[in-house]
Amino acid sequence: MPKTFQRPQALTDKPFHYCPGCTHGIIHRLVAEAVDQLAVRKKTVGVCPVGCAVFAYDYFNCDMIQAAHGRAPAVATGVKRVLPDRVVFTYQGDGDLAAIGTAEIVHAAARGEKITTIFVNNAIYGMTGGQMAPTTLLGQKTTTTPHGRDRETAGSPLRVAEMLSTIDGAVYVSRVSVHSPRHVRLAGRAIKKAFEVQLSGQGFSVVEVLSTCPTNWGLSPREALKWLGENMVPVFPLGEFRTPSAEEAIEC
Amino acid sequence: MPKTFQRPQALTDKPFHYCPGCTHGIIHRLVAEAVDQLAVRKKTVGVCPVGCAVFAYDYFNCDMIQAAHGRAPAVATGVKRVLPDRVVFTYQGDGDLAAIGTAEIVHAAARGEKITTIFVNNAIYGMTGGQMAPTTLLGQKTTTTPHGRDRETAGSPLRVAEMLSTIDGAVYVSRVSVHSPRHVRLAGRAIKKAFEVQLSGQGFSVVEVLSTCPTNWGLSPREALKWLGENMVPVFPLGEFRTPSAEEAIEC
Amino acid sequence: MGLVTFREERCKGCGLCVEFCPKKIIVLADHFNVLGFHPATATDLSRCTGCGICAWMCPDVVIEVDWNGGKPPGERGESPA
Amino acid sequence: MGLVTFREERCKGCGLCVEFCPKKIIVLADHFNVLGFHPATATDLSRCTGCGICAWMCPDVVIEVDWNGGKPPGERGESPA
Amino acid sequence: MLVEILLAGFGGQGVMSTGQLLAYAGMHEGLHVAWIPSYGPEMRGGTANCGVTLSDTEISSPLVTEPQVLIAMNQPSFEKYAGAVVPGGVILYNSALVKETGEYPEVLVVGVDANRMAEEIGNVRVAANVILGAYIGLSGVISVASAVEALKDVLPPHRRKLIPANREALERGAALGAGGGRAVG
Amino acid sequence: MLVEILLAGFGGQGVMSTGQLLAYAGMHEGLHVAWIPSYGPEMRGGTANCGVTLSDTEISSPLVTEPQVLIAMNQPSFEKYAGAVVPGGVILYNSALVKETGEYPEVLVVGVDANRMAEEIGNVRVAANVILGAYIGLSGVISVASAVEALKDVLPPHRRKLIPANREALERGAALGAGGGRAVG
Amino acid sequence: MSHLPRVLMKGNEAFGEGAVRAGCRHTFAYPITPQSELAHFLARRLPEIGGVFVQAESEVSAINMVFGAAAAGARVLTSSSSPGISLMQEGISYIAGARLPCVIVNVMRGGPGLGNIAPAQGDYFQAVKGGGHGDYCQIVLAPASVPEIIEMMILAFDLADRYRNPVMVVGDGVLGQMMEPVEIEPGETRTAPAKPWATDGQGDRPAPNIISSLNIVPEDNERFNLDLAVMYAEIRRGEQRCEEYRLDDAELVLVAFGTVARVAKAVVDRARRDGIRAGVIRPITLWPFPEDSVKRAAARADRFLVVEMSLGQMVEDVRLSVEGEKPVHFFGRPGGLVPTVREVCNEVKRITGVMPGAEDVPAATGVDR
Amino acid sequence: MSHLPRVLMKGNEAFGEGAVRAGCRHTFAYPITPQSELAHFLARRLPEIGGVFVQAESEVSAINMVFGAAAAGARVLTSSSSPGISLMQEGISYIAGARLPCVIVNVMRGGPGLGNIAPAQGDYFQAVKGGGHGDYCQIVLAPASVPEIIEMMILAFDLADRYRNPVMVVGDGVLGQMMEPVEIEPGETRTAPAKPWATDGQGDRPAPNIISSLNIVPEDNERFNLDLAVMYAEIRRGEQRCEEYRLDDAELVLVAFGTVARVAKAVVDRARRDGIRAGVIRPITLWPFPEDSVKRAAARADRFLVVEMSLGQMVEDVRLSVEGEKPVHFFGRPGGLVPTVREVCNEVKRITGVMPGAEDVPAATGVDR
Ligand SMILES: Cc1ncc(C[n+]2csc(CCOP(=O)(O)OP(=O)(O)O)c2C)c(N)n1
Ligand SMILES: Cc1ncc(C[n+]2csc(CCOP(=O)(O)OP(=O)(O)O)c2C)c(N)n1
Ligand code: SF4
Ligand code: SF4
Ligand code: SF4
Ligand code: SF4
Ligand code: SF4
Ligand code: SF4
Ligand SMILES: [Mg+2]
Ligand SMILES: [Mg+2]
Repeated sequence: MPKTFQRPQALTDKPFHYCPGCTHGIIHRLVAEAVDQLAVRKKTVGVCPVGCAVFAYDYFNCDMIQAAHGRAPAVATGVKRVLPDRVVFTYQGDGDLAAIGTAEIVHAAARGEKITTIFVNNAIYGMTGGQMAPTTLLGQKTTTTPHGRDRETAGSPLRVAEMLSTIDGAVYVSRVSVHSPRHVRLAGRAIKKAFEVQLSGQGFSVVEVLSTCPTNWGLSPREALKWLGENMVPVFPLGEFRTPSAEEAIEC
Repeated sequence: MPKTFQRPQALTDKPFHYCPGCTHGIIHRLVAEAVDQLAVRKKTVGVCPVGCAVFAYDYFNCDMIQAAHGRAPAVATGVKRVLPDRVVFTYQGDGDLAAIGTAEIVHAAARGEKITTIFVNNAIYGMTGGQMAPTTLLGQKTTTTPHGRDRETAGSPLRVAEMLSTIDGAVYVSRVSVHSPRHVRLAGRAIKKAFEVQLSGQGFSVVEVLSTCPTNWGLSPREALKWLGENMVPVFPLGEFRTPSAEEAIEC
Repeated sequence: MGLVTFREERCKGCGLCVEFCPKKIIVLADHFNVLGFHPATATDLSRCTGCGICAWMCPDVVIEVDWNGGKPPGERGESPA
Repeated sequence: MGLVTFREERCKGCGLCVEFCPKKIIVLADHFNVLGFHPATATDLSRCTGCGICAWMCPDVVIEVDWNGGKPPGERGESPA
Repeated sequence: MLVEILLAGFGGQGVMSTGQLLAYAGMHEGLHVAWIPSYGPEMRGGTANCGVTLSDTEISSPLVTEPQVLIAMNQPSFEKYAGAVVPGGVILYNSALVKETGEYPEVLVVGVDANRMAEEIGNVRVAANVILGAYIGLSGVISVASAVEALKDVLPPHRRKLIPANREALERGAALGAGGGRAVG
Repeated sequence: MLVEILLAGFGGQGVMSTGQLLAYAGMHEGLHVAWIPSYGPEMRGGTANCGVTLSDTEISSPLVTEPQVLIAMNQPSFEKYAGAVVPGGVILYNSALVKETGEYPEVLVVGVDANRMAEEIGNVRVAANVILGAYIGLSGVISVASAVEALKDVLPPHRRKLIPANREALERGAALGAGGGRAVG
Repeated sequence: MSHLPRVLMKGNEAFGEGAVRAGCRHTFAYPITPQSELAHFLARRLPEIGGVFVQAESEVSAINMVFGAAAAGARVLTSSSSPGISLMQEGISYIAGARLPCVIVNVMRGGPGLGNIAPAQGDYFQAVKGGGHGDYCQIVLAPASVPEIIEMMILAFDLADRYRNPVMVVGDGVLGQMMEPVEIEPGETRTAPAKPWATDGQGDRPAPNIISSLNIVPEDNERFNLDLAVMYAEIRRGEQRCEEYRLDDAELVLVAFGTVARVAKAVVDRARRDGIRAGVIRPITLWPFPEDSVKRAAARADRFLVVEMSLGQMVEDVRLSVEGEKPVHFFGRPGGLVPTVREVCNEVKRITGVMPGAEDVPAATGVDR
Repeated sequence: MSHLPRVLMKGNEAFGEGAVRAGCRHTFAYPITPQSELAHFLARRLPEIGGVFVQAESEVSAINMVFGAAAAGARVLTSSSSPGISLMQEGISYIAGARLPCVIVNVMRGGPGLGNIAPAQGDYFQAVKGGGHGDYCQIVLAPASVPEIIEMMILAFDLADRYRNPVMVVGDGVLGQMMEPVEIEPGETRTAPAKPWATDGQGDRPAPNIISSLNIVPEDNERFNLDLAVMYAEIRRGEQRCEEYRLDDAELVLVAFGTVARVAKAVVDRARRDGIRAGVIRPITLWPFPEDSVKRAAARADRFLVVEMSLGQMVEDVRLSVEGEKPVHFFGRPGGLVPTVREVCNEVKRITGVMPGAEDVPAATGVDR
């Protein structure tokens, strides 16, 4: 009986610890599917962040490393420079990548490090209890912006894909979302493409995935997807910001 | 007898320790002149980097702070948040700002911190003996790229002005150079404008100044200026990357 | 015709499968599962098209979808939407 | 007519003033200054226009330029080039 | 008098604020009190436990390691902590989610169908307060009135509208508890 | 035999490599040697000093704090270190840049017009080796041949074309030094 | 009118409340469990009273913002937990080197590495021996209850300004997360002393001020370090603080700080019921370590038992104070566990011989270093 | 053919050369004086032999690249000087917590803060007590000559792999910058042992490997810490190393490491000429501290004099070993100055009473803590 859908091999059978409706789970699955489709599971090394995805090493069925907060790109660099023929990816949240880990991601990109970064932007610090992230929207209430993020005192959302796309070594930079089945499909294709770019040896690839945090947004899982589509997408436009010249673009 | 040129008040009388022909000295003078012209010396607090300009506190005739390597924007943030009516600037090299201090500069910009950064890009680590900087050109020989910077292993030059100009809080971002009298004049105007933007309270302002390091480039001071104009300017195009909407652009 | 199976013990009752099933045949059950949630379940399997969207949107990989005869609606990993 | 004065003891002999003086009236002296450099000096002050470019390009603020009668070539801080 | 009470359940079952409620109520009655969470991982979906100490003398150690009372809101919590309850103590559990209890000969073990009762009240999130009410009714350690009074301390202003449901939970639980022993289950 | 030699000057006067040259030459003659810089600030324009220890037994402390010999390439260096030279020691200085020397009764003080001689040789950067030559000529601590031989160790391959000028500096210096004492100045 | 003289307050909030009462209006911090409520509290509270809370992009940045704010003359706070405090070590060394006052809170968690978020005391060495480079010392305060947190925060700011030196206040997850009743004080807060050295713009001063930790000439830097040493000696003489509990006739002295000291007091009460004359020294200042108190006790008591939530760190300072006079035992639970009253009682009985013959059997979780 | 059996090598280059001989092919570092030549050397050398030198964007990044490379199974090196080492403290704690082997070089400079670039030993505490958070220890080696640097680097990589623990090799500016003759060895280098735990891709292994320092359950983390404690005890028993110089009949024992130990030896030679029976203990491992040697000496000698380029840090470990048996004196030059033979001799004379009556006069730069 052919399967329309089954659990990817690159996921272990361990249940996720994420909150109900948290789209970290969807993104995990997309990454695992890309690994399966490219048949690289046994030569893949993943690096998890500090953030809600800290236990990703329990979920991805390949060699995994747990990195210090924000330093996954540096850790991945260490792995890749020792083992250039392995597939190395990082999976990072917006606190991890866009705040404390800013230097590490910018310079992994600048060096053109042949690694792939999955950047999960949920506009908040999920794990530590809903503080403002660099990507928090103006007016968004968080535990450290109790009256909403105020441009005057807390600045404006950082657009990471746009920023990284100014860097030559970043050969594939795109932003996707998971707020509808169509967007999930496109996200899966972008993630796969990012791994392909790594395999082609051209340089650094990163996919920013807009994601939800129902718990800290104070919304139901369905409301959260809606909020993502209506409020985040306008601030973080979807699309491919940089592609290897020869590649065709993915519709977004 | 009217003066065509005299030492600005915002410089102390202490001789610079810089190498012969090093354009750090010219840039110091331009900053001091901007401070004089805006008559803000007595309410200015400068923050010096770790780099050849580490002793800048001996040269600027205003309150000065010596910050940890790369952290001048954080230190300046601390000052400005305590004293919002003071004029606060950082003076930083390309190792300081574009390597170890990447997160600090990006987030000072993202917060729209009302400070001014003078970013001296000389494509090398001057103080520590001529190692590669993030801004070192491809093929450029340094003590850590003895055969020239190789894109494959050491990545490509980071274009800081372009990167920072993707950030909303950075309201004035420009790149200037000091390799000819005309460029020195324009650099002076850009620096003054950056301070004016700070005074107007609109947000973060930064001027990237292309500069020389005759000592570590292994060139005479004159050759160094020529090399800057011929090799750096094409990689780091001059111009204003972001200006407050109401402002008119400076010709570059 | 599709066949959806739920690993009920890991369902968190988030309702995303319910929301996105084009046939609206998924509901949250009345009872609690071991995790303390009302788990999702399909009401009328005969109407299931096997499109896989439910599985596709489930953050906890609770759902498997089989294609019960004929050609499946799409390639694995490419099917929905 | 301009009048350039050099604080010789702080000149590092870099030669940038020599290079950029439009009148080519600056040279590096034969003797060493206290720093061990051959300091810059003007050869024929009467040809100096007081344009200030030498001071403008001097990294060590060694040079002052006075304007000896008439209107100076530009505003302070705006003059050269 | 020194009572150590452990409250345990899933994150989201309101165990933490129920513990705070008890501490506040004790404080209002002039007792020395301490509330302490045994907070789970930096993440969601774990278990959430807290300990409350009520004492008429100064509290040395605020840690609840030898509880006289356990309020267990789910199966894992029951399993994890039931054995820690000292002889002579009492365990109150949420019988909707705790199915296997085992034998604790020297401990009074009381099941409360708190989820069901909370749903009847109209808000499943008040289940923990149903059990707290039952404990108060059973023990009389503090008065129900103090507990109801303390709802104002625990609920932030914008959630004050939840006071009636919580009051009802406490009161209905207390009525159950006052019935005592196995009768509650 | 244990000789501690201090070489001091501006950065860029070649003091460091001249010291290394002496250490290499000593090593080739079978001596225990150590070379140690007293590196200036992380910056340019400071003074650059180094110490060389030559010994026929193992060297305990490589630090040169009580030098028998000072080679001073400029005025500040002379002023800073002349007083440290032990009685019976010798100071050789670059008379082009050292103008005031003062009195050091128990020390032999020798001026060498090294800059001038180096400019005659065609490269002002060999001045330090002129003075080193003078010291070798004066003391005979090692042979001029060893010093010349050691040029290969100190100059990287792409700068080997500088060997003749440096050899000339050493030899002309040594000739001066062999003349001894005040005659050199 | 129902008027409350007391509220139940979390330890983490008390750090913030204490800072506010000390006159601190500027906080720069990066979130981390188990101290995030401190940031939440101040993010809400400071703007209400004209203050500023800035969420930094990292702990490295936070501590350097503190550097800047302190240089500008403010009473300034940052706060974190173990891994974040490690990231601040360079900055703390700079603050000490620039003679700047500031207060740093470390709500310690289980290490090493990411470890966990459970209560621990494994950062003692880092705090008191100098986790950063160079010869500086920081004053370290260790409150043991929520009300004392408030008190210690006020003291911390005062000491920081008095000595122009960083002060660290350490807690652990228990202390940060627990709630205890706290008196509501009238609104007034302290103010900082005048800071003529601050880089707040030259204004009317005759010359600019400079804040720097750079002393490029070794002789200058030695002089600076020797001046520091003189000040440190003064602090060691004048600022040792500890609580002595039932110590007068104690044959066995438990030494413990923070949360563990509360356990130790309960142990002493229980041990005395069993006839064991025990007492507690609770260091309140971890640096300067209350060596005078320990030395005095060493003259009278038979033995010491140091209890820590670590593999044994403060025990070294106890040994340095006791100098071989009396045996110093150690009992620790590292990695995030809090020693229970019962197990410490057992350890007490083992080493005092009340359980005869047990002396040589190592305790299950006692580690002898 | 003029063939050289020896070359003059800088200490900083010797760190690199030693690493290469140890089979290290991966270095991640950020430049800093006074160790930059190490980076220059390896940036040139490693690519020639198929290795990789990456200039990281910061020390924080460098230590985390080391983490990754070590996880991938490589022998890996980073190097810095004091402020940069402070920035690595979080990473080092992670490496210890993840049980990864690596070698870290610290060419210490004057602190605190930016301090200066002169030689110093003010990072002793940071290195041996754990500058990072949590209860980990790192092995710390302190060579005293250029040839010994090479030897120690090889040992460092071996110990790191044997114990799956970070090893730090400390020098100072003198050691890093000085040149001494070094034997040219034949080209062969060591290789690392097999690392079946490495995250190098699952390949044929039955299951993936995981490298993590996270132990979210406190009981697990305690077990992990206790396992570490057992290993540390083993290291303390088995790996103490020191040089004993003219110690047999010594009444006065100087204790000093690195550069200062060389000064101390010269002092001993001179003191013995004056009839003072002095000797030196030179700790080669700073952690584990050679307490056995010190304890043995404490049984025989009259007194100790610890000499350091700091305000006195190792002196605490000496005191912990001596346990009050004999007086322990201290002489230090903090902030970037190297004690001279002459001034240490004076101090020796003062404390041994050969300059009678001098005992109570504090030395100009001696700081008594
Ligand atoms: C050095 C350090 N600082 C702070 C933390 C605390 N911390 C853990 S996760 C996290 C942020 C998580 O947010 P994000 O990266 O957006 O991931 P999410 O949970 O939203 O997926 C923080 C600040 C830490 N563990 N280490
Ligand atoms: C934490 C830390 N890392 C490294 C150094 C060493 N260091 C001093 S200056 C410098 C780089 C200077 O380069 P740049 O910022 O480009 O300034 P320049 O000297 O070229 O003007 C470095 C790496 C330091 N002092 N502190
Ligand atoms: S806290 Fe937010 S990001 Fe984290 S698991 Fe829950 S919903 Fe997801
Ligand atoms: S090293 Fe380079 S940047 Fe530094 S002072 Fe000299 S020339 Fe200028
Ligand atoms: S496979 Fe499609 S039709 Fe069937 S239950 Fe899932 S979403 Fe509904
Ligand atoms: S999407 Fe998954 S977890 Fe959510 S209700 Fe459906 S089956 Fe359950
Ligand atoms: S002022 Fe102008 S003309 Fe006169 S010397 Fe200077 S550059 Fe030449
Ligand atoms: S530009 Fe200035 S420093 Fe250079 S030679 Fe001319 S006067 Fe001297
Ligand atoms: Mg997030
Ligand atoms: Mg530079």
